[in-house]
Amino acid sequence: MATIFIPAQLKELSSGIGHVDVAADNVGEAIRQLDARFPGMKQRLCAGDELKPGLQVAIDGKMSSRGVLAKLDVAREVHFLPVIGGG
Amino acid sequence: MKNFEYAAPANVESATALLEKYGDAAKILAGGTDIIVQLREGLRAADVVIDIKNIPEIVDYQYSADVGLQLGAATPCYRIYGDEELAKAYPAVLDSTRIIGGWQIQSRASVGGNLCNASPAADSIPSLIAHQATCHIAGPHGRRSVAAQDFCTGPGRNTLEQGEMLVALTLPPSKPNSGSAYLRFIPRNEMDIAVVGAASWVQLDDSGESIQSGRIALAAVAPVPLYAEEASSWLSGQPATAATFVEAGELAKNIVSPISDMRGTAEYRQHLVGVLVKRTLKIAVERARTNQ
Amino acid sequence: MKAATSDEYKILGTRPIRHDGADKVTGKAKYGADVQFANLAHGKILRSPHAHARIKSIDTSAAEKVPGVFAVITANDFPDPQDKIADLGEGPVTLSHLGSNVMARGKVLYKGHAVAAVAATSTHVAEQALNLIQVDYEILEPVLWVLDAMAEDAPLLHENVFTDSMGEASEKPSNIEKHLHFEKGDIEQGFAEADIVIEREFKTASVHQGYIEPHVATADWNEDGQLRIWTSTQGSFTVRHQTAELVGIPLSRVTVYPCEIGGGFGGKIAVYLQPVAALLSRKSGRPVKLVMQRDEVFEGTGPTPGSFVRVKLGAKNDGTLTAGKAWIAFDAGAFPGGPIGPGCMCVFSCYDLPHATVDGYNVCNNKPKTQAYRAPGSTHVAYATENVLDEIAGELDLDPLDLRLKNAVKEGSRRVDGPVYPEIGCVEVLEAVKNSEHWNAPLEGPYRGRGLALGFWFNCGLKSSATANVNTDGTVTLIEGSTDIGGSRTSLAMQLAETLGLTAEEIHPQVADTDSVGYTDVTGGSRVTFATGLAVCKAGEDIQKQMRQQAAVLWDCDANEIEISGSTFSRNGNSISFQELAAKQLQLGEPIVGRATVAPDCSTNGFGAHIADVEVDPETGKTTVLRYTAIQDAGKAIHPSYVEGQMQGGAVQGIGWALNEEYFFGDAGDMKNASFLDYRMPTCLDVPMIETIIVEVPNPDHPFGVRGVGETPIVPPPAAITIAIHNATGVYMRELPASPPRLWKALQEA
Amino acid sequence: MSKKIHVTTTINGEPIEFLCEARHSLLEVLRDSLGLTGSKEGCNNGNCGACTVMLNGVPVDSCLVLGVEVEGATIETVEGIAQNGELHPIQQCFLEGAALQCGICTPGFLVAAKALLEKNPHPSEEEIRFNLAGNLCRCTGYDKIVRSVQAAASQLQETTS
Repeated sequence: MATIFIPAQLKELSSGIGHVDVAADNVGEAIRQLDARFPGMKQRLCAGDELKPGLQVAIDGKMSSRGVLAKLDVAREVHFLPVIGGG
Repeated sequence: MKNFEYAAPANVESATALLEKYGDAAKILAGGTDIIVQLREGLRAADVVIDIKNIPEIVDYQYSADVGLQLGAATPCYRIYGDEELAKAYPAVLDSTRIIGGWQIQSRASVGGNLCNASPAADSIPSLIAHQATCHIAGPHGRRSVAAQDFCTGPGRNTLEQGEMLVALTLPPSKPNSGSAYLRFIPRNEMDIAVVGAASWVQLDDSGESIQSGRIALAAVAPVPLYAEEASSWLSGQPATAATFVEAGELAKNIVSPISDMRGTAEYRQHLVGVLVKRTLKIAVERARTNQ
Repeated sequence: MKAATSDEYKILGTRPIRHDGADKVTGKAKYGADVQFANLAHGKILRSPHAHARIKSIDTSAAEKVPGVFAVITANDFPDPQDKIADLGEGPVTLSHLGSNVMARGKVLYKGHAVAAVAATSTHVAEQALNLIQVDYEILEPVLWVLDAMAEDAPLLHENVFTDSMGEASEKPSNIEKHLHFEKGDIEQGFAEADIVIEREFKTASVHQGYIEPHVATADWNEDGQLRIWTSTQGSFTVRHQTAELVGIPLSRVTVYPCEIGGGFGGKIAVYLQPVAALLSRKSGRPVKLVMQRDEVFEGTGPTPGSFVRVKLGAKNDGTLTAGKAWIAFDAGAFPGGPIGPGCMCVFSCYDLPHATVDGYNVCNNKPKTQAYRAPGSTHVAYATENVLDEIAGELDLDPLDLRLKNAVKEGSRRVDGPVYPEIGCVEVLEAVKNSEHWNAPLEGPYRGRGLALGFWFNCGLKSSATANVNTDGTVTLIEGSTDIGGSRTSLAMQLAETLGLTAEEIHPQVADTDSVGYTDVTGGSRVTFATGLAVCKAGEDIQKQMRQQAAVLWDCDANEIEISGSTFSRNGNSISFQELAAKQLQLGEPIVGRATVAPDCSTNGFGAHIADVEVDPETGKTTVLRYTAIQDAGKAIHPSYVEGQMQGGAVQGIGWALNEEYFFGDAGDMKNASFLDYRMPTCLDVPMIETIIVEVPNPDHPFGVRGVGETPIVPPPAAITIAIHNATGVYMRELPASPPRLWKALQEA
Repeated sequence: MSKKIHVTTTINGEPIEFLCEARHSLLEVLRDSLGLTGSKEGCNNGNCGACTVMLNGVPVDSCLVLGVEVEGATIETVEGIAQNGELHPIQQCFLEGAALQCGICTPGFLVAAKALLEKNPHPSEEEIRFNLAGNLCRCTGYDKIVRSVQAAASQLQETTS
């Protein structure tokens, strides 16, 4: 069971709910469950079946490059964040 | 950059002949630190570049305490500030030559070139004006001379007519109890164009407490470097005190007409005139007292 | 992986001479501009004189007729990338934007925007040909200041850019290309709990990375369709990817040879010249070299955003922060993209705020497309937050260091953007400040003041590859793909040496081209010593595994029975050195080649604090930096000189940003100071020695604890300097740079 | 093709002849015609010092010298600092002191620093900073450059005393 933190800008879709617990193998599945509960969520987070360009997923504080394929088996927290480019 | 002919005449007459022949299409190369950049950036154009560094009288200087300084127009800055006698006689000129560009620039750039380039912000011109330098000009019809403060006629423009070139500068012998200083304000500590520049020269009476005569000159506050005549004359007879320096700075502000640009606003420049005149007078007086 | 304590190491923490050192002090090192070929053509780029204009037509016919001209190209020579988005490792790029930045398509969006290019026998001939290209422009009104560009009636740069609010696009096109919003806790409640609330607004000017080497690329489009590029870049693989996409060929057809690079700081990641050189080469049938002049670098390549930042903080009387609110607007420059995300995520990243909101806007305007610059976005926001925090300390009469310590983030602190910090060194850095000689030294005299500021940067992981060939003479050739901007060959070789029990000199590191090493992301994000270092350590372990097997052949035993200590392999009283075993490798089995690839999914979280002592000349407004100390958590300093060097270099860049550097624009949007003379980066006469204190709180995600150090040092300086100016004069400078005219004016008005 | 001019000069102790156009800078001649690419172009207008060479015993920005001007002159470039296969103390001290990061400014700094130590064997920190202000470095913050020049001064003093 992982806690998905709903980005503040998407709380309009979740009636203000900030986080939900889901049982999902990976981020893609978690987004599908989120979308089932709060319709429109997937459209805001994904382009097709991939995370939108410019978004990344952080799992327990660590950025993952795997996007929707990132595993959630031992995850506790999931955040959707802007990508960070260094100099 | 467009290609050009290169000429390196061995005497002044050959150089002026070329200048007369090509007119505005001829450009003089002394240290090259301004003209090469201007040609490269298309700010000036040349069909022929006349390198004057093969002309002996133009690349050397002579100094004696009795006669003063005869400074070849293309003598590089480093040779001037490397000479201790000159440093004592004309400290403001030394101050200027020490801060025109970095060391690499000073190896090439000359006071004469700085003058001919006629930038309103030129670092050496206020010092030349303060020291009453005379510019010696050669042309197809002979030679003439003009005071340093009358040499520049506008930004990038000078008094030279077609066929004429600056050959040398002369500075009168250093007077007893005199001293001078040049300061510019720049945001960095080196490698910068003056936001405002000021040179002051003073001669004290024998007591060292009172100013007999003084000369103040300014850069980057008008289309050409300025001699601050009113402020300079006012100095005569004034006590060499902080209050005098401040008052002279206030008087000098009256003649300036600065612009606002990336280096500073007009208001800021006006203010800096007061600060720099005050500070250069203080140093000039100290130098006069220690007879530097 | 467990981090070891520093006294266990033989190589790490020492200061060997860099492997490329002799080449770099004798002039032999080959930088991008140093490559030479037979039949080489030289290119030049025609750039827009206008900040905003529609291109009605371009006539290149006269230029093509100039003797010695081989090829002339415009945007029409590039394929249309349409709406494709490419992931370039550090983030996505819309290819039409990237392509239109390389060569303007339809509109020019900043002065200096490339519109055509010529290849000729020499740069002089190419320059003459450029002058004959006729471009007919319809001049449009430019918009430069970020808040002006956000206005409803602002001149619009792009008809097809809409405001993205986390996946939702605005109805009308807008210069605001992105809006981000973050929340933590209940902001109303947070400010209600505060005894003091301070809100201030801050502005920063566009500043440039200022690397001394201009951009350069040489391309050779071969008759077999293979494209080779020699260039100065922070990432040869991203150049390969970008160029292949923009010229429309598979990336396998492109080989990028990274030359030595003369500085980057984030500005040499995006392509500018490489695709242009490629198409000029294809059209002329010759290798073509393009080198920028310095004004082209300023006008045509990436500054960091100018910004407007409003920060509001609430605190209790004891200094406990209760709430923070930030509103941030960054220049994007000519095209969408930029560091607004990290800007939002860094604004409160040093402090544990129970309640906060952050709003960020990225805004297109008529400036060069902004690019990454050392900790992109973090410096702007730290400048704001640290100054407000300092003001709170003053109002509450609290020690500024104690106030920071009281609120500093630590392991378990939840960030405003959501995630929880792992083990970090923020508190340790502040403790080091407290114990430092500088912080405890008296500072006396009029118009003198001391400033303290804290800064943070994520530091990236990304992907790296390494191969290590064991030579029969007992040395190891290390092949990696991270271009070496500051001694990374040696920092990597040291990690391999430590792993294998060798000396740094026994490792021969080589930076390879894109055909000769596995995929490697950019030298940026403070990631090379950490991530490529991780690959190097693992390649070393791979070598040990293979050598253990060979020792097992030698002693006819199971490989698991072999023990390794330093460079010695042993079993039951038998032992053999690395060198001896290396010499026998061809006899005992296969050649030994270690290899590893890594994709560490983490940021390593670098915290730093700077102390600045300044003196202000009240008559001129000029600030002199008297003393400066940079303190930073490096995790583990592999080569301490290079860690110090990063801290010192970043600090001085930040001092330049604080005091003098800025793009000075005319009313027509033209940069007035596009030269080193007038842009005024610090010279050595403008700064004191930069003292350094390295803190080592090991990163649990690296075997030696490395965190990376390159970027964090630029974050605190503008805040530290302006806080010091306040303590010297009583004036807060809320606009950068705090240049003499501006500070003088502020002193007049105070 | 523009007319070329024949120039005879001495570079790093060797007599050299080359042809150049009048508009070619000494830097272009060194790099493009003579293959001496150690001198770097950072700004091409005398503001960064990366192209510093010695011309008749004084340091100059070679981007602000025309190739045709060096007829009969003596030039020393970064390639001439190491002698007989050995680094000069200033080079060795730059390496030991980590005075370079990217290294693009290093040739100019080495030429200028060597010239300084020949003119003034015991420069103060202020004198080092003043004389090297015509050389820009963006990587190091100058600390390790100044310290390396100080180290070289000490080392040269030891070898001569």
